[in-house]
Amino acid sequence: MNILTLLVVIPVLTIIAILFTKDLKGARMASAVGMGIQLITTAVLLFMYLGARKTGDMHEMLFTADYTWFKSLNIHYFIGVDGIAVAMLCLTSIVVFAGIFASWEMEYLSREFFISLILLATGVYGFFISLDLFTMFLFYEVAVIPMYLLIGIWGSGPKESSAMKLTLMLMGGSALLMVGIFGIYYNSAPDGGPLTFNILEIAKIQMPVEAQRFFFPFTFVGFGILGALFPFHTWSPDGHASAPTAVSMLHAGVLMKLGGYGCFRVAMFLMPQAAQEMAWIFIILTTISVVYGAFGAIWQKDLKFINAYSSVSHCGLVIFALLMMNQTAMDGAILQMISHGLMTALFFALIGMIYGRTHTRNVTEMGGLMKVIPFLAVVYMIAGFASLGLPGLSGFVAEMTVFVGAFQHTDMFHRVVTVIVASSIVITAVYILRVVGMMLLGPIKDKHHEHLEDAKWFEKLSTVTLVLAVAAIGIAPLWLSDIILSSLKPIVDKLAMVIPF
Amino acid sequence: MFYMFSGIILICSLLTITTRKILRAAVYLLCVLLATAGLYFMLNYQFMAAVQLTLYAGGIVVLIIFSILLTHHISHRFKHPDITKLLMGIGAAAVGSGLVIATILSHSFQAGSTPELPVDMTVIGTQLLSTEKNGYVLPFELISILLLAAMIAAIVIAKKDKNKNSEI
Amino acid sequence: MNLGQFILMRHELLLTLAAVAILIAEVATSEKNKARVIPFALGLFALVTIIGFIPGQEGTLFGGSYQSSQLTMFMKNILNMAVLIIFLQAEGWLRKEENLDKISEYFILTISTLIGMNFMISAGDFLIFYIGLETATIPIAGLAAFDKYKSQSAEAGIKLILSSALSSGVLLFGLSLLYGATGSIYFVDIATKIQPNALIALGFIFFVSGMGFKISLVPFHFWTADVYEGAPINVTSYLSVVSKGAAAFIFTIILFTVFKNIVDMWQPLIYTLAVFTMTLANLFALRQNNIKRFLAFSSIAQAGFILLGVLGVGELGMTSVVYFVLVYVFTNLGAFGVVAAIHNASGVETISGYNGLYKTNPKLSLLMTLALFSLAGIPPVAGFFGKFFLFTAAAGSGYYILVLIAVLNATISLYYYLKVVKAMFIDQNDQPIPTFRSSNAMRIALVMCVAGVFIIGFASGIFEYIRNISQLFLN
Amino acid sequence: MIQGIPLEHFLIVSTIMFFLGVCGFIIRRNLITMLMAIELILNSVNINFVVFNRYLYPDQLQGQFFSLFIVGIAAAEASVAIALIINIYRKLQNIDVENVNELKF
Amino acid sequence: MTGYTYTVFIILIPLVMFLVTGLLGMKWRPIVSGLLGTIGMGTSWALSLMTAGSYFFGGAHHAEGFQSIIPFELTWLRFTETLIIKMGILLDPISVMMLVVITTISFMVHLYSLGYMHGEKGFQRFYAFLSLFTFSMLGLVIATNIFQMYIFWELVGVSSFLLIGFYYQKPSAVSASKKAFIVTRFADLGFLIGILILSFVTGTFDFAKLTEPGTAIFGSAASMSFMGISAMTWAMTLIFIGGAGKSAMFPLHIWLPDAMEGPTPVSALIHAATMVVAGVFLVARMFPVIHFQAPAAQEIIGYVGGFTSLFAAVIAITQYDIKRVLAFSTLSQLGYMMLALGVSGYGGEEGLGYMASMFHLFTHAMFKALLFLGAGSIIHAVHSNYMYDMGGLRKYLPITHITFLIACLTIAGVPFLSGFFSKDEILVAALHHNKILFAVEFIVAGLTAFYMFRLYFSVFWGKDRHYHHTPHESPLVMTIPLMFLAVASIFAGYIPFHHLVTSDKIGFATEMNYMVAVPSVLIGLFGIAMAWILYKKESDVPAKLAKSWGILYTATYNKFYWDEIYLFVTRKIIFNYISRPIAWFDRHIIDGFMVGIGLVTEKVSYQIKGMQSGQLQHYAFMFVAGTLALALSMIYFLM
Repeated sequence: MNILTLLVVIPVLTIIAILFTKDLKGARMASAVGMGIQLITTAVLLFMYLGARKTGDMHEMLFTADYTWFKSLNIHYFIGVDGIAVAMLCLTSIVVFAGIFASWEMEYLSREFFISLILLATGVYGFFISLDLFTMFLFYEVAVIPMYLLIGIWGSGPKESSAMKLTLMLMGGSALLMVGIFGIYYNSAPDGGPLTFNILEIAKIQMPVEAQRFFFPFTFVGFGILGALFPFHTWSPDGHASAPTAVSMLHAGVLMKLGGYGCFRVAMFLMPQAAQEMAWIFIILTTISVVYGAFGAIWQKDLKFINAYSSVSHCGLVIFALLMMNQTAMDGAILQMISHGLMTALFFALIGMIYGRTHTRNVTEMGGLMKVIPFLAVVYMIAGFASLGLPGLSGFVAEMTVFVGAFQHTDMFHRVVTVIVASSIVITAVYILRVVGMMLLGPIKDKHHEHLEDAKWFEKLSTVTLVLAVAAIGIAPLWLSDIILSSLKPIVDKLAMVIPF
Repeated sequence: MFYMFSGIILICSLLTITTRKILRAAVYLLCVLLATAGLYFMLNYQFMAAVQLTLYAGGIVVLIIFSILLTHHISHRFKHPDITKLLMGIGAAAVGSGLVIATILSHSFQAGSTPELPVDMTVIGTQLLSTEKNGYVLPFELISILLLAAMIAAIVIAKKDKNKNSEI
Repeated sequence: MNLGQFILMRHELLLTLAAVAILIAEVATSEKNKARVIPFALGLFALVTIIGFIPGQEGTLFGGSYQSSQLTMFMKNILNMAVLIIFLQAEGWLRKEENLDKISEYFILTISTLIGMNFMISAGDFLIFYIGLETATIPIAGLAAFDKYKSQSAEAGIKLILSSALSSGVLLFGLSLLYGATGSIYFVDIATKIQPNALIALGFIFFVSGMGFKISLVPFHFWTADVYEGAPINVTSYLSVVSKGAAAFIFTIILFTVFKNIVDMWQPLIYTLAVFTMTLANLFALRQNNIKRFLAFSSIAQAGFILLGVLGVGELGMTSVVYFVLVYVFTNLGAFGVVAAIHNASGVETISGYNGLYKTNPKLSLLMTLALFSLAGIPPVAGFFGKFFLFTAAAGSGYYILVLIAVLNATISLYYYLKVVKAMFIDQNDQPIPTFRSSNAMRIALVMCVAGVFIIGFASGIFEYIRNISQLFLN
Repeated sequence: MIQGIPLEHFLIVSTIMFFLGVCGFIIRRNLITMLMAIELILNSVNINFVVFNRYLYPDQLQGQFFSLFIVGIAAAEASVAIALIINIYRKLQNIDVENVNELKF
Repeated sequence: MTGYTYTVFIILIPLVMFLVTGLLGMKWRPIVSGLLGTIGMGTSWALSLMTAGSYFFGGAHHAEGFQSIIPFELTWLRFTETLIIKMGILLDPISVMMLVVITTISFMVHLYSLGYMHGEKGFQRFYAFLSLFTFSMLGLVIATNIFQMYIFWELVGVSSFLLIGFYYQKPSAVSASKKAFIVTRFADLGFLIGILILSFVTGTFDFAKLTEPGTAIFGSAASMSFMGISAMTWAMTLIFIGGAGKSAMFPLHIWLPDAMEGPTPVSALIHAATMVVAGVFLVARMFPVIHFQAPAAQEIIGYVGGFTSLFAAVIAITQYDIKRVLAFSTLSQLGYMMLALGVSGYGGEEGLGYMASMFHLFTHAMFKALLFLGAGSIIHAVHSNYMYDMGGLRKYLPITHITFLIACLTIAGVPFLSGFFSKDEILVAALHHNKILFAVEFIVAGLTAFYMFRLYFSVFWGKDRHYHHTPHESPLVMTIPLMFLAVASIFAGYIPFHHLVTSDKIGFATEMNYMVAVPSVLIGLFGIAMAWILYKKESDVPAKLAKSWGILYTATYNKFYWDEIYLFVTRKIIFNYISRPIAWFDRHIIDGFMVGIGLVTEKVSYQIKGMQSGQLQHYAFMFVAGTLALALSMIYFLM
């Protein structure tokens, strides 16, 4: 079996295995084993990929497999990966793995919880390996829907309304997306021949410019909503605040990346002219998103809200960088996706663990936790540093690549917005340090917090996995960056072939 | 002749839907149906006219009158219709008939050039039992199923409740 | 013609035989053992359904009044399957004491309407079509009023019969105008003679109104919710799935064949109807608490989606409509099955009554969720594929904005479907519906629905088959 | 017998009759009168069919047969409707359509 | 040139020490971490001295000056073909000098802390952070390209944050560390943008390419400008802002006094000798670029430096916290160094300012570290930071007293001590280029002497205070560094800097300029004398004086209210007037809009429920009306 198909099959098998378990212990064990295998498979995939590239396999996509599905509509189950997809798959595996351990003590309806969680993951894996718009869209929706149950059943606070808002906004996004996909499909053979959903095939032709102009906004905004594009980001704070730990991790860590990934893999790659023409609108929106998200985070008191707004800011940077449309900036965008995925997952894991102990997420009610739960506090600080772009951790690599890349643009407009966007690093520092200062440092505010227990083994496993990944990228970014850069080439070339209007 | 029938049809139709005594409404309806039969005679479709007389006027109206008798006192007078409904009805009728008549008048009907088919009972009988084109054996069979089903439906509905004493 | 040709009509003939057999069985069983008719009828109908799947010949009978093709046969098979599932679901309900004296009537009425539908689908002229339509409608009024103890049921019956009479009057008026303009009631003749003029437009619109009544399109849909709510659940599901499906089939067939030449004229019309139908139905569905009424509006909205497929004129449009109805049959019957099971067990009919259902009846809740997701068009269940292909068809005709409206409407619909899901999974309830075990027939029916909902989507062969037969039919 | 009377006159009569039926259906409170209104409608359709047949297409009898079957169906419809009306009457003790509104919204 | 590969270990050892003590430290007895760190640092120190020896006095000295040597370099991240971040080691005069300074002070501080921090909770953590800081600082100075420098620059900022906030349960320490980080972060933003512009213009990060005089990579720069100011001026000014942040130049100086919340050895290491000179080092590193490409920026540097030195010196006079006095003194001295760079030319005698700046950096590191460590010793003895808690300590703390006195004399510019030489060079350079700045610096020289001796006299003379227990001299492990640094402070002035560290790496000859030296010595002595009069004996004269100055005194005492202004800007403007409205806007307008769509839908849904009235005849009307409407519109459109 194709190794990529395996990536979808393993989660499905895991779900089936969970169905046969009886209680929490069985369910979590099955999930952990399944996702452990998944992690290993992804690692194997990574090495296979590197090996194939080393032997000079310069195909755009590797490990492709192509099965005809709906023949008359030319729908295929067509899968394959390039470096970017491999990187995203690695991210997913790590986050899911960590997420399982972060929800190790999920008592309430545990089997259902793990099933939904892994179903969500299945969608994500499927999305990243798909090269056919239909299957891509299918997996996209598979990934979005379990969110409702996950938040609605296992969430906290105003969970029903948050879940509903999140689901509806994302489905609204997919409404736009669907129109975009149809537009692409019906314009995929302007010179005659069979219509196709195959991304690589469509990339070979040039869609009529008029059609591009019409469908690009649909596709881009459709994906953008999932990527928390301003002003369609408001599902994010509520959704994250209400979601249970592992769901926040997966959602912010991985699911939001679907948006960014789709933006360039589908919208920009297939409709380069329109992308060039309309980029400025979205650049302005994302610039707002970056600064605005960061400022929004300063005022918040709820840890999850802070992180949600921070995600808005960071994900805004992803799309911002994509729209810069040069190799470096896009490389940065993907690095930022991975980096943000890891560190935001880490954040949410920690928030969940801290909340589990203090029973509050309000930073003003906590203080001096460093003394009682040093392990979690230190990891939180590391996550914070990653978020504010400390060298040696992944955030720095990503942000710098974005800034340098974006600034290489010959156009003054792009450089000015880059400077504005870069200013977010200060604001980020402000809110991160505010939280760290209020929550972890200083005297202990609440007497009940004096006897908290530090992390248990599974919590350590969960967080350390993520910290290691964050640090690995931060310390030695070159290999990852090179994988991505080489895979970006066809996309950038396609974008560059277009003469700007 | 035609105008007389049409006059009866229109006036009685109007009365059917406006009279405040239900039995009179039934009688006016009967008049409409009879006048229609007259039109059919005029058009030389005797069979059709006969069916209209027996089935429609004879059957349905009698059915209706029976049901009226079952459910009403003879002297029952209706309340005046609801004013909004009245406006709705009249509006819809006015607009509708105006629209349809305008359309009909604007259309130039063209008569078929083929020779007329003599309408006698043999032709009708043959066609009714023919399985070729312009043969109506299939609808005939089908409507028998329909009538059977309708009968069963009516029976099911009107069947007396076993354990409940009803008034009728 | 020779009698051998009657094999072409085997669906109708078998059904008639079945009806007659049930009638005989009714007469043959004693008053005490009326319930024995049920297994007999179920077995018989299952047999009929299976025989229906035996590949048959294409051809026309009665000088073109009756036409049989692979497509129409497939449509009939879909309807047969749907009715089989409904019968299975109705088993528990029929065994109730108050229904014991009219078991066979239920079967006969249902089957005779089904015969009407089959003729309607196979119609080659408007007369057969019309009689089929009426056969498929009038007895249903009897079915709707089946629960004689409930005034609601009677109300549903009277509302159905009177408004359907009005609608068929309008439809007939339209047909008469079409006859006047073209000089024939045969589809083939009309198709060649038709041309876009005002009279034909008028006749056509009257015709669409009448059909719109059957498929419950806004603004011809008002009867739907009331009747669905008042009728017994198994009749509601029959109305919502089989009756509507059959009407959608013939509507599509007529539009694609008879009115092929005035396609430019009817596309904007259908467009408008689609927009209104989806939007208004969704708006109404939003605040329903009675589950049947809720499903009624949901099914109106689904009808709006079907129109998108109709807009994709040609084989893709036909395929997507048939495919969608196929999916819709299993999906909606899944939902109605759960509703029926719960109603039989506890009498609960409100959404808020479903609160906490997952705790007590997890399997039913999951099934309901699955069905609702399928209705909402969420993968990986079949509803997603059905909707996707409908939208593909519409987009193929260039109606991208309509697709957008439709998908946004699907999002709204997701909202209310999720409200039911929320009731079952999230909301707490002090007195949830107690755990119960439904009858075996019901379980078989539900398993069939689940299987259908899962398989139809992924098995592309079904779609391809429909596509092939649609192609055959339209050329 | 029909010389000199244009087709349109027939049609106008039938159209007016049709819409009188519609109007009656909308405005009358009594279920049975509504049924009568339906009969008016069907009757007008019959006239249409027959007239078209006679005037325009006298070479076949499609219109006439259509009318015939309509009459048949009208009878079936009426019988079921009357059964239902009686059923309603048993429940409500009247047959005023405005009282048949338990199901709404 | 591969002979210097061992320099890798200078930087790697602290990193390893950080990882080892950071990850495993908690499992050991605290002292193990301390000793490990100290030994490691000692090794680094020895290696640095070896490097310096062989670099300055070995084979690297050519007629064309000192070579830049890159013994080690690897690619870390590739942005484009030309923009590559490498991690490497660049040895040239200033970096080698900095290696010596950093490792020396760091080693002294490690040693000193063994005593000072003894028994503190988090001893291991302290050593781990010290190692991290040293690693970052070393990485910064040996950076081969500006991005590597930026990376370590950030790391330095973080380790400084960690060390200032070492007593993390003290709210003041937490807020001080936060402030330090955020202010420097803000400055770093300038640095980053500067780098972006610079790299955009030149297409490279490498110092080797950038600082080569007469290089062609700036060819396109002249044509570029933004808002009427040339691109290079922007770039260099912004980079300077980065430097100004770390070196606490006005108006970004506010974090430094607060940073004294950290343990005293940290203040000595970071906020006196090493990190704060990073800004000076940065400007020196970019000096050819600034001087040739952005003269306007250089001008700014000069004035900012001059103003800061005056401003800080004035404030220093009024402070009572011993560490704050030293902190403001540091500011003042950093101002000196900046100013020197600002007035320097390039090459030979012209480059006197550059040389002087580096020279002063070196000597200042020694004596200021000494001062801080001495202050630490005092605080260790009396457990207070405030001068009014001290007095007559010379009897109890003899070694501290002597070494402190030496340091004070050095900073006051008393002849033949190291401070005298370096300060004199700066004044000469200033006199050559800018008379106003010279005048400022001249006054500052006097002020410096005054406030240092004010400190000295009030602490060691005057009468005894009421001590909780008799102050006693610190242990040997603390006094040895004091003694070593005292010796260094005395003799560092005799190192021939003008031969070793010059702007164009070619040595030149210089002579004592008595026109400058004599007055500066005199004004220094005058300052000491004033302090003697006012503070030798306890009296109420200073208080009266303070009163007579009134508002001015109060303003000075409150550091001219800069903190309050900052607080206003951050708390009020950013927090209340930007962030809060944004949060509100997001919740109520944007989210409100999204939720509003839902609510409107719901509302409409209720509004239209009357359509489904349950009245059959309404339905019939709708049916007919719908049909007619469709027919009307269709026939209308069609015909």
